[in-house]
Amino acid sequence: MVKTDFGPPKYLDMMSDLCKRNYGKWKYHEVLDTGTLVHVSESGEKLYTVRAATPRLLHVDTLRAFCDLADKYCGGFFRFTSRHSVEFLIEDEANIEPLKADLHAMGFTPGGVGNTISNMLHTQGWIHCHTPAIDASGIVKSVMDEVYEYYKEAKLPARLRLALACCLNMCGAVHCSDVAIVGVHRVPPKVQDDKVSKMCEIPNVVAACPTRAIRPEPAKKSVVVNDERCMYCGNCYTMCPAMPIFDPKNDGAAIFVGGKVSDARHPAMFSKLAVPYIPNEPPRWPTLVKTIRLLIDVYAKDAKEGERYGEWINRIGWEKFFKVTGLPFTDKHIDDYIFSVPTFRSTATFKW
Amino acid sequence: MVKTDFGPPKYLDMMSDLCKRNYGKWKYHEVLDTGTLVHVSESGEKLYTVRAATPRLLHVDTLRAFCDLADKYCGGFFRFTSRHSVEFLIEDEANIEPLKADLHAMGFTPGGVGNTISNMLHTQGWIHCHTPAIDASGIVKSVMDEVYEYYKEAKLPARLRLALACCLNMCGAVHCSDVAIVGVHRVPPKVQDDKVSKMCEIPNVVAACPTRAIRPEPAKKSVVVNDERCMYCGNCYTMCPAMPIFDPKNDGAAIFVGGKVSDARHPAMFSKLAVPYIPNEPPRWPTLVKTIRLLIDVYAKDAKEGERYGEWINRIGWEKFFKVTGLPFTDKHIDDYIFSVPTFRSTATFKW
Amino acid sequence: MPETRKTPMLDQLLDGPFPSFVKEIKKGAEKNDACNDLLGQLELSYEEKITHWKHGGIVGVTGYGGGVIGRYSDVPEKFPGLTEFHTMRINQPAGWFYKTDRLRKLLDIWEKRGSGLTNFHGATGDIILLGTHTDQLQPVVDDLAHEGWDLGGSGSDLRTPSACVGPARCEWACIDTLDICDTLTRRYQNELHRPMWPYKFKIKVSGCANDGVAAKARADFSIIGTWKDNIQINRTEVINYVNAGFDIIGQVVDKCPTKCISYNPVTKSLSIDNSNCVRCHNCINKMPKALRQGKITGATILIGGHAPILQSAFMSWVIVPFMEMKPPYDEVSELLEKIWEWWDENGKMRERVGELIYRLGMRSFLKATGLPAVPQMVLHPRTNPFYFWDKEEVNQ
Amino acid sequence: MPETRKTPMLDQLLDGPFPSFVKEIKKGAEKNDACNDLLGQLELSYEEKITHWKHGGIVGVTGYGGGVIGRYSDVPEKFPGLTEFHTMRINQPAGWFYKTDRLRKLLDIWEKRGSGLTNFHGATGDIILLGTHTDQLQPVVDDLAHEGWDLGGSGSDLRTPSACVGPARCEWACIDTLDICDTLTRRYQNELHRPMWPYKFKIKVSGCANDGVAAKARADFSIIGTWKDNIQINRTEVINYVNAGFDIIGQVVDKCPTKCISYNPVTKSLSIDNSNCVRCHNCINKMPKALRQGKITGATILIGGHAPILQSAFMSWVIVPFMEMKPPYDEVSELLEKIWEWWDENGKMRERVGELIYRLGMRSFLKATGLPAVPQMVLHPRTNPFYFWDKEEVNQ
Repeated sequence: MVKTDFGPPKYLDMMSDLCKRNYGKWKYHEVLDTGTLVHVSESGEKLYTVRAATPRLLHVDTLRAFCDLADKYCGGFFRFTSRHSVEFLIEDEANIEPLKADLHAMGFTPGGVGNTISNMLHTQGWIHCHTPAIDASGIVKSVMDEVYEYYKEAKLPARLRLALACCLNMCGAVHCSDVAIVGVHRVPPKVQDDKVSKMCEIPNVVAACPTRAIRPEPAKKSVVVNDERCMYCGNCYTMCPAMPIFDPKNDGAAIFVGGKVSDARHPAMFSKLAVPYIPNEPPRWPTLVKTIRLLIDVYAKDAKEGERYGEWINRIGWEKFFKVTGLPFTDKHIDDYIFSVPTFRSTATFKW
Repeated sequence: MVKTDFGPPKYLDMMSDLCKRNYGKWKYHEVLDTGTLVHVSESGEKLYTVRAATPRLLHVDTLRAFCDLADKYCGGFFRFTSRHSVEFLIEDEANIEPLKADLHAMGFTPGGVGNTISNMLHTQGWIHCHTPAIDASGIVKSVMDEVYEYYKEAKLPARLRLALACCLNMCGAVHCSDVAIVGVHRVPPKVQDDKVSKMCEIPNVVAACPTRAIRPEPAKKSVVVNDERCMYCGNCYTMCPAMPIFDPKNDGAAIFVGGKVSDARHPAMFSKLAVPYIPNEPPRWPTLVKTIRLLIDVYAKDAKEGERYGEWINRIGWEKFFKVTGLPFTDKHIDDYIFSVPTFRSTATFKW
Repeated sequence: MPETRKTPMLDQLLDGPFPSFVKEIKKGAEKNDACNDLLGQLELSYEEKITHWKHGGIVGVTGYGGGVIGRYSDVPEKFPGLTEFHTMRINQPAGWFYKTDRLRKLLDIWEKRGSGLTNFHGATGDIILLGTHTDQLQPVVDDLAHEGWDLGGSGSDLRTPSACVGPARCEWACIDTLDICDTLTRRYQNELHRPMWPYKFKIKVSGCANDGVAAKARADFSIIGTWKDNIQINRTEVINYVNAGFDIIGQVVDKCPTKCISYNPVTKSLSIDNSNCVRCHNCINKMPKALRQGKITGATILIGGHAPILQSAFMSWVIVPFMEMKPPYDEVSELLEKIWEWWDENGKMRERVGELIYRLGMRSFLKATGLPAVPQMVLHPRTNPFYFWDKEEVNQ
Repeated sequence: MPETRKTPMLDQLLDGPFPSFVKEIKKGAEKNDACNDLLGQLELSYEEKITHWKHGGIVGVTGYGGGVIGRYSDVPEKFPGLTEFHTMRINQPAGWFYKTDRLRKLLDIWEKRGSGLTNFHGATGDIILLGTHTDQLQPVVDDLAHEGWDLGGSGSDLRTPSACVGPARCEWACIDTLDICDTLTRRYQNELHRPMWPYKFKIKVSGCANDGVAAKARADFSIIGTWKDNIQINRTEVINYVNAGFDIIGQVVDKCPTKCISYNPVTKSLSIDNSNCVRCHNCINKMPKALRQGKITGATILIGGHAPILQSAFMSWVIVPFMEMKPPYDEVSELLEKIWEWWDENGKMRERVGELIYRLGMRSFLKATGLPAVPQMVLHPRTNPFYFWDKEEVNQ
């Protein structure tokens, strides 16, 4: 008989005695450097955290190497963050530097704590996904290499969260990140009439289109797409494999900026469109990487201490944002979807 | 041959020489009292304005009496404001007080200038409209009598604009007023099947419904209303007289607050629902009047110098607004129309 | 003359300090049966809490498609004077300025041929003449035409444009609101008088960001005065305000939405970072003697405003951040005519131009009008990734 | 063992300071054909700028409806190792804590029966095992079960809940995020493992307003820790911050969204008007030694968050301003179950709960759940007058 539904390992079984002893009794913390935190308990005990970004895609051997480090320095315990970083929880302060040296030697240099770029949230891309418009890991690697100094050194006005989603399904908090990359299509799906009748439920396909661009074509037992109304979301493809929407000549990346999930100071914000399209340029996506670099450099230079990306833009105004970044503002930037009207500027007050 | 399309009288022909001389040359103005302004020209010339609210509905004899006053004190010139107030434009300072005395004697006491309630914008109501849910003039009279002190004396933190629309068509800037009254229905229209086929274009009636609550009933050559989906906007009645929506037992007034049209300090704002329903209580609408009084008194007491109604609420928060006014918050206050989602509170930061 | 109607409920509205509309109707009732019946019907509405005006009934006059609105009592047997009680809209002079001799002519005509009751003014800005018989409509129009008064708009046409008091009596008018209003009104008499569009179209002109005529809230096409250069500071007057006890920090500095104004208490001087000023007008409103707008003036053009019916209220949004406003205002006209053509071609019945833009997207509107997309059009760029590409924009 | 794939493009991603995913795959390729083929197929995608994973193909294991996701190459003739390359989702321990001996067991199993490639972790929070054959799915599940690892969710079911690090290592956890996450995960194993709803449903638990697990943005049901009483001030530590040169005015006082915090430079003391505090957490974030949250803690519950597909991204909105969070968290469960029942009954296929509320209105949602309407649910009340009345609310 198969054992099912027993649930995950109990978190307490995965935690050091120090964590359990001080569970719920932490008093404050301090950032020691861009790779290290200390948490101090009511009891006076201290817990040091060393954080390092990983590429999310990890071979078991790398994970075993992490286990080795955890065994060596942390009594056999470690954890991951929600952003794919690995964290080593250290009781003995003397272990911090040796651990950091070992991590660095492994290629996992600590960083991403405090006013830095932390690890870049991302999706599967061409490695494992059936709907991506762009790769994920390759772009993340290229971007993180380029902005690595901001990961290592606390040179930013505030923390900066990067994210990437390889298609509009947007797995991950891409829609609420400081700077986010999203894979986009630019041409309607190609309907494979012969396959639609076999593979797809036509009413579901029709209903899947948020702009009502798809109607049944009973003669062919297929569907027809109104190209004028299609905005390439790919939701029909999700419902029907016989409507592929990929187009290597036209797929690419868009950049959204100014989102955040924290409610600190200002409530959480959605990211907004900065760049509608940059072509796919594997293996190093130079145009995309250059644009991300520009977006971060301008912010690093212009924002005030403590200002998140979106807070900076809100202060200077979007009209200044396009001016200081030099990015073109286009009709694509103006919302024309369901909740568009409240985003229009219904006031004569703005900056030149 | 009928003369057509010659247009309105030329405004310059309706203006005193002083106005024309100083046209475009005004330098600054000052509020002298709640009924009087002075405008000073680059040339040094001064123009005094005495303003008085009217009930908008005016008999020609009253207008002639205004003409008499204009002849006597203003060289034969006067004007109206966009809020149905009459304004006398005086060159000779000595004429101000006699004119004010004459106006007062006529029953048109000057007021409404500066941090006051100016005249209340409103619609026709039962006097002349075929779609009202409430009267207009009677409510305006009752409200203005009640809050008259705020019209006469500058006791408010900022100017306060009242408005009334007798149905959801909302003639007038009711949707952008500090405190606004709107006539509302609460039950679906009654379809008069025998008349629909004669009086109405069924496809237009069906298309007129913003919530798709109306469908054709071909058997009766009429239409049928899905009561669950009807939100009583009355747009179908506008298209089809055979679908009256009046219901004396259920029609009444809603109150919206916090709107403004000026962009000063904060951009113009829409008014928001404060009270979903108050019954029709002619001839003096005591509940409605009492509620308006409460809404104004609380603002007068709590807002800071210079704060418009909506600015005050934005500072204290809507959760505090309902607390300090004691008005109940209900499911009606939560938007469920097209642009609802952006009005939801997507943050854990709010006041208790 | 029938006996004066008994109106115990309405009579309660004769009391109180605010001028009474009942008194106005009673003035009419002394010499006009229809006014007397209006009192009676209104009293009945007060008793029954329902309107007694019938829906529908089209009336008209020679040469016009709109401007007069049919109105009929639903209880004509009780109030025969209201069997026909039509409304007429008369185009007001820009800024609602009146010379008494000209106005008296209008009043005389209306007393002779109508109820003598009016609205000064209707929501759109017209003079409203309330209540006359069908057979009097043409004579009223003819008599008024003789005195230089023309009809306003109604139905699916251009409604009578209106404007704030403007340069005639306001130092804040960045544009000649009255001339613009008057010019456009005269230029588009045909559009004003002959309904031929999907729905109504309103134009309003305000001289500054205070938007005295509620152009953003109440007009499909909103013209708002503004300036491009620096706010002018009169340093002496600043000192005068401060010395007089004005709370310059609380009312000006702290209220500046972009924090671009600062005050030096030592020198008692204000300074403004104009590059970050959004011209909200608060500081100028608070210190009109000390601060004046810039000298390079023009207008911001916004589109789409209307009341909640049907798709929620829209406030007009920016389509041209800055337009020079010099007579004969051809640039405005070119834009208006492009907009009308696109709307006329694409709009559904009773679809306001803002609703059409919502349905088809600003992209479609910009293409039709040739206006460039600029960041001033939005509060922020879209948050969704659902945008369109033209065939010409993508690789085939 | 076939020859190592040539990957000139991918090899360019071996350079640079950030850890390379290509290096990870190459580690696998040394001992696993599928990893080698993955390199090849990925290189092909890099050349052709298109994915080579086929759409569809359902796989499963005994006793579960989800948790494993079929994945097939569309060029299996070139890369036979990828003919079947399925994903498995494994339920992570709350807070992503690991003990090495437990984790090594999982790694061993995956190296034996799969590609050896993983994600730590997937977007929802699960451990992702990337790539194995159909015939290995059941053995992997069986082997993992033996070591105490269970499957996560996929398809139209409850997805694996996740939580921030919480009280295990954070002084700001107002609630026991890990216990809540773990309790709900265990309680709803059936909902997690057997898809039976209109669409997916995510639960995330964050300990404070910093929302470390992006609960508002990424979960349909968002639990965020908060407090009801006053922020605790340690006056000595305030002085220490100031003496150390901390910009208390710029970073705390000026940044307070409600201006409810003030600093007296003479006494070097902070005071907070807690009745106007919205608990945004900025001051606490900036001065963790000096300021601590209140002591009466609980959670704000929000609903409806999801990514842009289909009706735009929604961020969860408040439905319960404050809920006590004591084990066994029955109040949360009662609410969850009411929500699921209503959604299950009314939701269309692939309609997230937030989209259903958008379609039917909060009124309908509140009626179904019995939650009272409170102002905390909205940023502001509606601006339109289009609201509904129940039959029982009106006069018949």
